[in-house]
Amino acid sequence: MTEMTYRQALHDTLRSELQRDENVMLMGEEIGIFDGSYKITAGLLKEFGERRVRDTPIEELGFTGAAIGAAMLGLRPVVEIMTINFSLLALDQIVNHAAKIHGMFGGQMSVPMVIRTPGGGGQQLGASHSQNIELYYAFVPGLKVVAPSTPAEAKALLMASIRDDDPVLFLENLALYNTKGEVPDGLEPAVIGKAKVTREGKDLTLIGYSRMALVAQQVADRLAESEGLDIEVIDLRSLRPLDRDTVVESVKKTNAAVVLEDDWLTYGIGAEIAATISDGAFDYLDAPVRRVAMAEVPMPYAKPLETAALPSVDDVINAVHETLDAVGRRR
Amino acid sequence: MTEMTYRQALHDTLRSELQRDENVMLMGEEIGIFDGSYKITAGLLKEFGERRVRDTPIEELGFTGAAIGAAMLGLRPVVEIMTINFSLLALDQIVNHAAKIHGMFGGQMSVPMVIRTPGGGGQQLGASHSQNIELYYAFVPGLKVVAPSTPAEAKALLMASIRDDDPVLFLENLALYNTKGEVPDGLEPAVIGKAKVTREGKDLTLIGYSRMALVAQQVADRLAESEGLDIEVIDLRSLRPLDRDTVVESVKKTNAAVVLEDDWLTYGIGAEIAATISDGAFDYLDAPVRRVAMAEVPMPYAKPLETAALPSVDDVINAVHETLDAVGRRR
Amino acid sequence: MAAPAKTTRSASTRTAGKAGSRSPRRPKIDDAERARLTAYYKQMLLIRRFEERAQRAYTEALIGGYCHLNLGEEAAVAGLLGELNPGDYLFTNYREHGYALARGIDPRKVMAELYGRVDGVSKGWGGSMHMFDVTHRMLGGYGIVGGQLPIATGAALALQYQSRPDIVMCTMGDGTVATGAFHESLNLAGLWDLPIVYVIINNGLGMGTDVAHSSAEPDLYKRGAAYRIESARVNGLDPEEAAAGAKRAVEVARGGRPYLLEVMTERLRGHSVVDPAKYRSPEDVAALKLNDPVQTFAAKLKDAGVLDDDAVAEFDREAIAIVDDAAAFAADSPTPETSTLFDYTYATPVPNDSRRYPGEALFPALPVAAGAAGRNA
Amino acid sequence: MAAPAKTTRSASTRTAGKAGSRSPRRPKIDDAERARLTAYYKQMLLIRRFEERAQRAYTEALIGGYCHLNLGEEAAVAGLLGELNPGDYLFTNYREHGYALARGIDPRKVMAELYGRVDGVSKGWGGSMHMFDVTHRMLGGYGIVGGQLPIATGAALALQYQSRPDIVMCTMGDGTVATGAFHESLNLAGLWDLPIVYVIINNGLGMGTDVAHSSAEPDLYKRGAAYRIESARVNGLDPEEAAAGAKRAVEVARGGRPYLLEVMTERLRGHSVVDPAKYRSPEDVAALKLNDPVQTFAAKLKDAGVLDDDAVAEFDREAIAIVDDAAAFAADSPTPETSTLFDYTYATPVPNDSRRYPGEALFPALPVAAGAAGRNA
Ligand SMILES: Cc1ncc(C[n+]2csc(CCOP(=O)(O)OP(=O)(O)O)c2C)c(N)n1
Ligand SMILES: Cc1ncc(C[n+]2csc(CCOP(=O)(O)OP(=O)(O)O)c2C)c(N)n1
Ligand SMILES: [Mg+2]
Ligand SMILES: [Mg+2]
Repeated sequence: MTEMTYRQALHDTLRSELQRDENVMLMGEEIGIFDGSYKITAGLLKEFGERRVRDTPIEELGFTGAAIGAAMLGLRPVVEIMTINFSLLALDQIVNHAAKIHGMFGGQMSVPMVIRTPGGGGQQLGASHSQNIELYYAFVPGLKVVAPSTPAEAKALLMASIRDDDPVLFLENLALYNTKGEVPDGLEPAVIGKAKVTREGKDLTLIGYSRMALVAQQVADRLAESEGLDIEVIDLRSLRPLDRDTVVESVKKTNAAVVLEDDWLTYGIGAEIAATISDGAFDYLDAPVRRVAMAEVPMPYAKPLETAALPSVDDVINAVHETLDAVGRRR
Repeated sequence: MTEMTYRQALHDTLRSELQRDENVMLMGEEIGIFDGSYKITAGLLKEFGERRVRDTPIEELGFTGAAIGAAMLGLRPVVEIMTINFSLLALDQIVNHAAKIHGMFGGQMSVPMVIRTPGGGGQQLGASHSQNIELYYAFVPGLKVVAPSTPAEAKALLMASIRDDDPVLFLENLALYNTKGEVPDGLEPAVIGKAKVTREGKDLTLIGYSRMALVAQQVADRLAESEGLDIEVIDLRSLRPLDRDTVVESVKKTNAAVVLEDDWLTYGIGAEIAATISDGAFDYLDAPVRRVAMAEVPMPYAKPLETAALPSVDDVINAVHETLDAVGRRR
Repeated sequence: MAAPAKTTRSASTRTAGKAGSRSPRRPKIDDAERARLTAYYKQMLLIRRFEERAQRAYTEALIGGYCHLNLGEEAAVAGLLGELNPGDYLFTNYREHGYALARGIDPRKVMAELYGRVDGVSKGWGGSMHMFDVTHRMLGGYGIVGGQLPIATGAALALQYQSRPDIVMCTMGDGTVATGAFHESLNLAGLWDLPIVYVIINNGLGMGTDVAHSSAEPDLYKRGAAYRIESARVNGLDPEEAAAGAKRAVEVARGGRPYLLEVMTERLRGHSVVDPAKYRSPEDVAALKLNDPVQTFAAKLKDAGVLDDDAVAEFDREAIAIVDDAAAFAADSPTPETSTLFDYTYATPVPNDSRRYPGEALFPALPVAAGAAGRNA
Repeated sequence: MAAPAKTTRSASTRTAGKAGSRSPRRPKIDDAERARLTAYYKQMLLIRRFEERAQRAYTEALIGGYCHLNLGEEAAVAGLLGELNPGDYLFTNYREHGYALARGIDPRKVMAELYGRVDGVSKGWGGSMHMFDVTHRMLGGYGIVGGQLPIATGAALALQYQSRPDIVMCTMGDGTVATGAFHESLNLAGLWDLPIVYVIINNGLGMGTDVAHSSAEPDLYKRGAAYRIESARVNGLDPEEAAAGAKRAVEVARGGRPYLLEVMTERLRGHSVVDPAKYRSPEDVAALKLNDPVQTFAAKLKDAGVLDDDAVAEFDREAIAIVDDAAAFAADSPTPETSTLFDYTYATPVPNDSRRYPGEALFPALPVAAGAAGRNA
């Protein structure tokens, strides 16, 4: 066990994967000489050289597409897209190409690449730099999408993603980079496609991923302490494939659920989670599934507006209370 | 009243809007000399000249972005993106710019532009040309997204979209272009943001948009005739804003719902509709909301595979039956 | 709106009258040369007959989707691909049946792909626009205009990374030069010294939009300079001229630098099989006939004494026989089973992957009694 | 991996030793000329002091988000914008505080925007990267690299469409030349004869990546040729040289053709306020000091007898007073009310628009009794 930051876990994993497999290489803007915009790749250019760690020009479409071609010929490129907002420029290559090449050509070749990119919000970066659009990837068959919330998950899922033969969108989060956690020594790669119950409980299920899985933990801990509530928490970990069974089984036990997400509510990731629960646990639900999500606006710069637009711990607590009230009315 | 095709309704509306307002202009690939890939703009270059009807090079990002700037300075560009699959290349301009400019700059300028683009599937065009990704637009605050299903709706919504001061994604459908319907003379622009109950009933609500709103009608008619079922049909018409109340009110009456969509199920448009119903009509639902959607695969070319991947009338009928069975078990 | 100096519509005039002009009678032609020229001709003829057959099959509804033909580009295809080694990689766009044939893929498999059958090169998953054969190193067939460029560029990066002697050839149309993907790809290739030949097949048209309406610099090969990439324009109506251009390009790429080659061709028919091409003037159409590369090359070889009328007729019968056989094979090949629908979503299997047909429920109903276990029931 | 011939890191050597070299003493300088030169200096000084103040306010946590400064680009900004008419339109990237000032926007409003206050140019919605003032025809401030290019191009299209005499100026960084947006925009402008000046502010770096690692053709202005767009490179460490370049560019644009101008500048500090720029060598940093445009221009004007030390000191006091006043104003300006959160999603109001705060339910609970109306309750 070692305590380290989420950033450190990512860094260490990239480094050990570069050491492990000669075909692993990194590409992206400012990952080399600048040490990475968020310093995940610090020092790797120096250690592995320009061949393995490649600074690219500012052309998300071009270098992401190049990673696809390189992957087809046997490399295992790990692309960094500086923030998920910029990934829109590469979307044609990711959705129309990376996700399709295995199927469209009858399974002749695979595209073993990883796209690492942070989502975020809450950094006062304004409307075009504060979006959480993992939905755009989670929606697409042919892609796998993972979203770790802790350093240990970051490590286990990044190892798995790099060794997987399919294109993986690896979602990071600006607000998580400095968070700390224990990472077991000799950690094995995770199994992609599985959610995890990170706290057992019987009163209500909180479901989140990435930053919001941590917020769910905080809320559960706080309400356990202050009100003696026994809340179950699920970290989705994988957005595609989506592990519906773990979610539904939990709600069959707790009979109530609140879904947490950092993206916009309407059509957001939470819509699928809520729809899934309402369907799979139809006979078990004692109250409507509540969703706590971002306000549906282009994110303003001014701090009070930004804060008002983002879901907070208090918002989640309020949603839990209102949901349990509704359950109470029914029980 | 005149009977005409969906294609004709679009064509006539573009023509009359070009006549009505000197600031309206059309841009897109092959809309002029080629008469439009799907012939919506046939003859308009000849009639209005290169200034008003502009063939563009193959650069979705560039010309869509150019339409934004032109709109900011007072034009009302109507952009045609040949199919929605290619719009991925323009997504940065649409999502990071068109949708943001009004808000990000404190409401100083608006972006009165329309992006017309057809979705589809079922034409054996293969994985990268058969996607229904309206979700990518419906998800984004700052955009409006409309999806007409009939010639009359096409006309009323296109007029409204062109005259609206915000960027509107106007979703067409390859399979609808040749469908016919009555268009009232002197039709007024529609109100964007409202769904419509297109058939009243009490046994179950079918919800669809674009092509699937028509399929819903067909199924309702067929089941009325064959089984005497009384099905209510809702055409969403607008995906953003989403008219939740119309949907929920209907299900409060019918107590059962099936959602139809041409996109992939997980995270698709239908997820939000199902989540909305399960929440807003929680106490009224007698069975889980069923979704009928595309199989989650890169669309294959071979006809039998494509057919198997696409939702059919029979699939919807099956879903209605299974849902009513579930209702029966509960009533 | 003044367009830049319009390039004229016919490939021959666009290349300063080179195309279609007969070369002076060659004094001596040795056997090797004779074989080489004959091979070009047979290759071109096979493509011609294959495409005509595809057109027919399309109108007979045996082929679906979009179907873009190489009619008019036979010499370019034959000339270009002749310069590649088996170890090299080819990336193309959706107008690629001829490339598949010239790369050596069995015409039966190409036709079966058009028919959407299991014996197709892409097992029926790709169709006309998506020919792919890993053993022949033809890595697509892409329907998104410009989509193949970054991918091909990345393939070249892998070759460099692995210190392999092979190169990449990546073809595109004239309309593709406008895409951001073109710019971003050539910038990477120029910057990183990648072993890749970009080929612009300039048939003068996007769908109906001519180069003068799509490119601010209508001399497309000149765009290479913006990336310090060597470039040239050649006549693609003659296989030898196309080959000469490709030879230099391949040489540069094998030396570790990218190259941009513009090949002037004609598109004899519409953009795709369903396009009547009404936007073309009668003069344009008339000029096209004179520039038919198959006819022109046959005449040239006859002039040179390489072929006679009998040989031409014989080769034609051979080509037609191959194509007939391919069509028969394709018609006999089975369509894919619907049970295989979920076989190619992922290369690495993954739990919770959806394998749901549209009619199936997410959570299939429990046997009737079971529902009663729930609280609300 | 051999990079193309590396351009050296300092703007002065990159423009053949022009920058920083003092012009020979001018024999006579008339009053108008004196006023013009003084105005440049005051403008540059205002930008310098403003940016230093912004940097301070950022470290004091009065400014949030990213904050990119024009330090080192003052001469370029002053020289370029001096050539625009009030009717012209300006589009920039996120490094644009100086442009806002030089365009004539009240420094108080610029600073208030940085502070996220209601009196900011963008009412506190934009922040450092998104300055926008419709009355001064500065139409953003865009944070997506290259995002402003297609939009600016479209603005020029509107000007042409409406037969207006105004032009568009669109600035960008050297790193932006690699984007597809650059290529697609310049192609449209060249093709359609749009009245637009594209300006590359070449400060030698993206964030830490130099031009030799981002552009296959490091002489960026040469890229204009790929679109038949006239282009030139000028020294941007001297406002007069920048102005001379802009003069020609604006003239061409007003004549109805686009222009590409490359302006060689320096970035005196890190990419943004938080970047310590450790990737720069000590030699580079030393060279920077010699190329400080404000210092250099002050020395030049003193040499020429336009300014003396007193004037320089006086102007500095003035600039600092303006900036202090702006900061005081910004600090006093209120932050936006959270009740305004939903005010700018749409320009045309629309039914069913979401105005939901994150803590609110989609369907707020009915009063307790009402739930009983439902079937399942
Ligand atoms: C990104 C994208 N935009 C538009 C299209 C529609 N489209 C298909 S082919 C074509 C014209 C391409 O012209 P060119 O590059 O010259 O190739 P050619 O068909 O002449 O071989 C267009 C616009 C597409 N497939 N992809
Ligand atoms: C599309 C996109 N990719 C990446 C970034 C992150 N980024 C912000 S500034 C920058 C460097 C830009 O360099 P340049 O164009 O030279 O402008 P400068 O900052 O030097 O003024 C990068 C990569 C971004 N904002 N947008
Ligand atoms: Mg072409
Ligand atoms: Mg720069």
